[in-house]
Amino acid sequence: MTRILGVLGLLIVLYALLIESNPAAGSSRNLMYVANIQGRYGVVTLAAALVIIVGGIDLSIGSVVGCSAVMFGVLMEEGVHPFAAVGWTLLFGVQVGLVNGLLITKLRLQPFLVTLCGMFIYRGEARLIGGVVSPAQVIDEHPHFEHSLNTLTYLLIGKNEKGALVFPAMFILLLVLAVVIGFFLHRTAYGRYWYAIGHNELAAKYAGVNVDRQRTIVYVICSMLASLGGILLFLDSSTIQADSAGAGLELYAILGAVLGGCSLRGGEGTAIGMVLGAMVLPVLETLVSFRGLKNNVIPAVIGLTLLVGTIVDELIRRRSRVHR
Amino acid sequence: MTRILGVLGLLIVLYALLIESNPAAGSSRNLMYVANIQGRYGVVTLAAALVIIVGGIDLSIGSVVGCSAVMFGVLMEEGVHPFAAVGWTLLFGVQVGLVNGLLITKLRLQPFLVTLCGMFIYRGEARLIGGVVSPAQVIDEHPHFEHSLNTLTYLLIGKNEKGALVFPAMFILLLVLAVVIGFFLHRTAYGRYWYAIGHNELAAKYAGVNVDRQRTIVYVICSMLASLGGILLFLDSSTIQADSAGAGLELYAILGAVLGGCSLRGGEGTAIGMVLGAMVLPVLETLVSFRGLKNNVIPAVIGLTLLVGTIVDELIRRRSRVHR
Amino acid sequence: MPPLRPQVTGASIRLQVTGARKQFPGVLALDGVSITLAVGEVLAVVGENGAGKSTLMKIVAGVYDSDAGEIQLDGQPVRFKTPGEAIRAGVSLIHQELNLAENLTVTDNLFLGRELTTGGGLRILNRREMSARASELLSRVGLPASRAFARVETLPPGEKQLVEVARALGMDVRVLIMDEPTSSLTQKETERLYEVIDALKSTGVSILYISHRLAEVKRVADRVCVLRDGRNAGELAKADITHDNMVRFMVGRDLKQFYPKVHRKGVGGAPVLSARELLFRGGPTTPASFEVRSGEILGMAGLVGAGRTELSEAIFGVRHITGGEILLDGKPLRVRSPRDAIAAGILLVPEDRRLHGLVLPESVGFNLSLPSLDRLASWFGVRVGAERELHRDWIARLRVKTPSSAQPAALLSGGNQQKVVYGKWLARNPKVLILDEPTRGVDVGAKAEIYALIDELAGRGVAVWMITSDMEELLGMADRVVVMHEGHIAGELSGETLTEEAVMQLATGGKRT
Amino acid sequence: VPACSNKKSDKIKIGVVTNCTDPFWDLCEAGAMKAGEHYNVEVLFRQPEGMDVAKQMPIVEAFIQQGVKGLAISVIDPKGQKKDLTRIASEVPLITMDNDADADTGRLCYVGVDNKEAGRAVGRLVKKALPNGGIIAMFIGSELSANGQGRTQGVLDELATPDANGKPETRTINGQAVAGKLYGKYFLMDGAPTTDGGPEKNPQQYPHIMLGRLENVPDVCMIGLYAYNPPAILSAARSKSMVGKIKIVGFDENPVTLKAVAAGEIEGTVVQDPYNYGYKSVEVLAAVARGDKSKLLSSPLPYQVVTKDGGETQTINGLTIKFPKATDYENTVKSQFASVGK
Ligand SMILES: Nc1ncnc2c1ncn2[C@@H]1O[C@H](COP(=O)(O)OP(=O)(O)OP(=O)(O)O)[C@@H](O)[C@H]1O
Ligand SMILES: Nc1ncnc2c1ncn2[C@@H]1O[C@H](COP(=O)(O)OP(=O)(O)OP(=O)(O)O)[C@@H](O)[C@H]1O
Ligand SMILES: [Mg+2]
Ligand SMILES: [Mg+2]
Repeated sequence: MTRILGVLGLLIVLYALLIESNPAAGSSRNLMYVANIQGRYGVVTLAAALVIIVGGIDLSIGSVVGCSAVMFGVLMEEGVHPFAAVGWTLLFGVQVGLVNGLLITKLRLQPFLVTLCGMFIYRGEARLIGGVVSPAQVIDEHPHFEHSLNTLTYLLIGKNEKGALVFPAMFILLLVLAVVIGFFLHRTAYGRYWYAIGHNELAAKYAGVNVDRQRTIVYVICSMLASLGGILLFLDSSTIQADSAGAGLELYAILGAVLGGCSLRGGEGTAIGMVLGAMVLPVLETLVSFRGLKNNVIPAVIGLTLLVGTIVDELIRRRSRVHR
Repeated sequence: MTRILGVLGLLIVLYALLIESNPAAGSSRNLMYVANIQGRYGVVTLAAALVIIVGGIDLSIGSVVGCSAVMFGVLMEEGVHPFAAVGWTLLFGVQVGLVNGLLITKLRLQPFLVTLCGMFIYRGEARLIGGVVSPAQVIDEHPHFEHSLNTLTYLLIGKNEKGALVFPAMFILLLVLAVVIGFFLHRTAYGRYWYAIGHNELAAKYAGVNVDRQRTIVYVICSMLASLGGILLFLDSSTIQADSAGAGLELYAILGAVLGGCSLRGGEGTAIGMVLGAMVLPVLETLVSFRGLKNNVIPAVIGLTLLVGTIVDELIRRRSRVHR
Repeated sequence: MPPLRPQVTGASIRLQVTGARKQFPGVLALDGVSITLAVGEVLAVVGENGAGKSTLMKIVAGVYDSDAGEIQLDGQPVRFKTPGEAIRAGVSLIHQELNLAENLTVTDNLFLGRELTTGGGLRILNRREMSARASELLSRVGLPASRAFARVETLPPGEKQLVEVARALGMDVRVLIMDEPTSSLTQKETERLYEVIDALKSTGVSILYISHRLAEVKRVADRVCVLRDGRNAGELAKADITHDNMVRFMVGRDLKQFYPKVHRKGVGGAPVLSARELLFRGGPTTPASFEVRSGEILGMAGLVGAGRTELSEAIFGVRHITGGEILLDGKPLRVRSPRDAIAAGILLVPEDRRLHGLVLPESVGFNLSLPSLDRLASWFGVRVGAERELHRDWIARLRVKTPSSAQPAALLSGGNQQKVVYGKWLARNPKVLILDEPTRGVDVGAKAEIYALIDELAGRGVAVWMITSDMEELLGMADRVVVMHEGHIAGELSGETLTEEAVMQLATGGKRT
Repeated sequence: VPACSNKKSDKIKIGVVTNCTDPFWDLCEAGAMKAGEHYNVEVLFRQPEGMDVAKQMPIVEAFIQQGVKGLAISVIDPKGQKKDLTRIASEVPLITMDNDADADTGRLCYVGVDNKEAGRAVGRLVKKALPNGGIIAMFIGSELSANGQGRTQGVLDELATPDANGKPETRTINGQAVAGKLYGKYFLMDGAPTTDGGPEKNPQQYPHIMLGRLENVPDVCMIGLYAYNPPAILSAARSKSMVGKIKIVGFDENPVTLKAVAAGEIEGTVVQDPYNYGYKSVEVLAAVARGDKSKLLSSPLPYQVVTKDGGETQTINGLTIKFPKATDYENTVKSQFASVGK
């Protein structure tokens, strides 16, 4: 519980500041917009967090997001139906996770190294298969996809055919995913295995857990979520550039996970914490823009806010530990 | 020993391919040029590696490099003598390391989080104190600095006043630093403490090691080396852009360290391994340029090469373990 | 005395291992060991540190694969590739070292790997059922049911050990292997364990039992198998199980003067270390006062979780002191970190060797030198010659079984690791030596040597404070005993009053008679 | 990988090094490759990562070492790189592309538009969209790059003409005091362009927030100066159902931008024709390598202004400017991308 108190407090303060900054900032439309971005961040945060719980790390998330976005677009340009393209793209994610997982478990390579290589490889793959893709272009080439693409966009992004944001579908998606993942983490045997593996792999192994399989499963889920993130990115963005789409996202994802209470030593983290952790950065960025801050100060402000948040969080936790 | 066999093999193969690719590639001028870049990479690799040995991580390296480069330039523009500016910039590094170290040891914050915040903060600081800086601009404003600046460039970079590379000074600097760090790591009590802390902080503490102090010292050394990297970057590059200088360098540095045999679990790594690890990427990048590879394939090729290198390395190590 | 080979009749053989061999890099851990285990029998396996006991058990339980040899379970040849397979076949191992997911609750750990679930492939945890079973399992090993929801990391080591036992009880076992289950238990919990073992036996479970406490072996074993240097050294039938017989097989000679009192005078001199009304953060609310005198061995007894380790940690500077004071040679001493304590000459051999004692991946030599580096250092780095001498000296004196000082400590047998922890501290000259469970997992031969060393140190005027859960050791070695009960000092015993009954009475909260 | 094949060709090698990776440069590459075919030279084309001289120079060095007979570079910082460029120009025939350097570096010529002039063209589009003045907001990836600065300056100069330049002014918009600057009849929000740090940093959010601040305000024009900015503005406007209520003016030829221009959602976009950059650079260098200096350019290339309906070619400030129709230009770009397999 105290694990999420800090991040909750941080969020409340940020929201308060945001709403106070400008009447437009507190409008339901703007909050919806922010929630939607939080949803997109959240999906990859869940991905990163799961891997962190089993004591690993995934630096390829950003590239997988980018590559999936490009692949999704290219597939449709090549004439694959949007719904089928969703399937294929998620399958790509599964394959990436499988490769990562097997290299890490069977060859016992360091996750950091494997996924850093993945970061290069999938960025390269994205660039190889396409340069710029966009929903507009897809519809241009295959006008009969327009309807399905609009449906997808409505369902996953919450934008109508005119591109207007109607409801924060990505945030709802995040909540649904978090509930599912939370269920697995906190209510099923799989979750127990993941926490145990993250904290003490040997203990799990001696207890008869198939550590390698569980780890691989988690990497697969992670990359699949990253692919989903790519699909969302494609549907939400006006245009996707292969060389930059999703770049650096892995750090934001990990940041969200850690803010939400995951420890990089593994074995810790809750689903609700992940959602809260993922919500921080989008509010902060929106706040900074609404305040009309000079661009130059923005990184420093973000860094300092996060740092202060972390410190306060730690102090709260420490205090609660003493009083227990 | 087997820890460095893999990376050594990888390097030999890469060099062989490089030299074979083009007669000019094996020319002493080109090798010198590559060595110099390796030197610059190497300095930050040492920084990252030391922190990794004590079981930490530093993601702020890239921003500190950038911020130091900008600061170095701005100081001189403001009329601080180049030699003095070197001192001030290194002092900035010391301060960064001290802050990182104290937050991590005294407040017990996660290194990943602290240094990720640092990554934002120092990037912001770089942008706040200056936009674009360059030696040319410094000399423009303070013509009497030209001589000292040229001397510095000659000593640290190995370039003469015309900007032509005369000797690989940065590589020599790297070797000197590696020898010093190697001495500390492998021959003194400090090194023992660092390895012990990296493997088992509690055991180190119970053995009377002042864990917090040692950790802080390592963070200070790390950030100071990063600042030195910034100075080198400034002197070597013709221009420094505050928003991009050094960006992403932390990942390269960590990559070098890990290739060189450091484990992110802490407690492992040798000075010679760090040097070899840092040498990989520059050769690989040069090789890619010499082979005239298409842009789009380059990231994938780099990623795959590193992955194959890692796998082979692991197999060698495993084999040697069996045959011991 | 000729080696006796008590026969087990074919029909009732549960487990048979023939010719097990295991080669580690540089070490031949097992060189053709054979054992037979009948249904409902307790076979104790004893031997010196590094004899290969744990290795043999790990082979049986699917942790290691043997290089040669065959295992039969109920007549069927088996070869487990993973611990999971072994567990499913009914072979369960309680490891010598704790292996718990400490970030989870006790219940989670009790059922790790075999959760009670509903929902088919979804494997939804059936928490109610598990909690109910958990409190039952815990009560069988004598732990309160309230522990079921505690995170394991908040438990003292002794309780963790009991959780491990409880976990094994929860499994559907045919063969239960216990590798030194009592090394961190006190007499009371140990008695409890015997009851559990008896109950299991009666239901036909076969038990392989490893221990260095020979009195215990005498109590539980139906038969004893002695290993030496990876080979069978002999077997003893129930009737022949005596301390001397076992020692003779294990060590190959008789041990004289097991608890020496050669160098000590029996009564201490001036107090060296005194605690006055000491309170520390996270500790009990009752202040603790006691003193350790020069030239004496102060024993400290108590049940599991009585707070002895915490108290020693407070004095060693690990825990923050909030009240009272520590006097060293009568002068107040401020200890804020182990560093301060060490500088003042207070040394601690910690209870948990893997957590606090050793840097496991590093070499034996690295560990031996670690606390003494300030003495070995010079301007040109650590003095290699002096360091090597220190390594050679202590490996020899403690007879650490290791191929070289460069061997990673993690690869030593448990007892040998303990010896390294020892050597590490004895290499510095202590003023006050705090020993927390000093002979955990150490074989009889080495124990004798350690006792001799302690005696010698005390004789030289060192104040020794020995925390132990081993009653024999306590009575044999201590000149004076302080007993703790639930965080406070329950009383002090010496001379005439120092008897097993008196200790037990104080430890369990009874009044002093 | 076919590119790995190590056949040593005797063809003349020409190197082209850009300042960063971008689809813009893919078009340039297409042009360069085409010219390579036409003039029978081998083209080495590289896009270094992330606007970083420290990444660009090693590639340049490797190209020189390989014996390229001509080099085209997109300069990142003209002043800082002067020394290096001078040294390089003394070794290899050097031209600058997309971003110029001082003529006394010894570079043979500059292939590219004058960014300030192109910025002025953007300014004219704004004036056409809001003839009676209004509020403008500008978006750009980085305010540090030379071309970014040139473009911004051009826009503002044009808007300020003939009135005074950049007068600080505070206006109350939707109840909020906004400190901005007045350029002619145009009030620039926050007094400076909003920098977003690049396409990967979720560039939509900035126009989105800006639109939030400008809700229900009449006469607004949003200007996107980097290739990905106009689509980002458009998408933000769509999500707030504000397309048509505000004006958008763009830069560069992102397919989405072109489509929106054709649909009338964006007023127009100023394009640089990167394909031509690549083609011209290689053409010039191939000729120089063969001893023919007649093809050197003496003036900047003309930019083009893409609008929905197109227009007559005009001469503006001494440059012949084309006004292609959006749909036509879109097709051109598409075929250029196709030629590099994108
Ligand atoms: N993984 C390993 N790698 C290398 N050597 C090992 C390994 N495990 C055990 N050994 C060695 O094998 C020998 C037997 O070890 P084992 O742990 O079986 O002894 P043990 O009889 O259980 O001793 P103890 O009573 O000290 O626990 C020891 O010399 C030990 O150093
Ligand atoms: N479940 C628990 N949660 C929190 N604290 C506990 C729990 N169980 C025991 N403790 C505390 O831990 C302390 C026991 O620590 P300590 O290790 O010092 O005991 P000990 O006498 O050395 O016993 P052991 O033989 O187990 O080492 C007790 O004071 C008790 O208050
Ligand atoms: Mg053992
Ligand atoms: Mg204890």
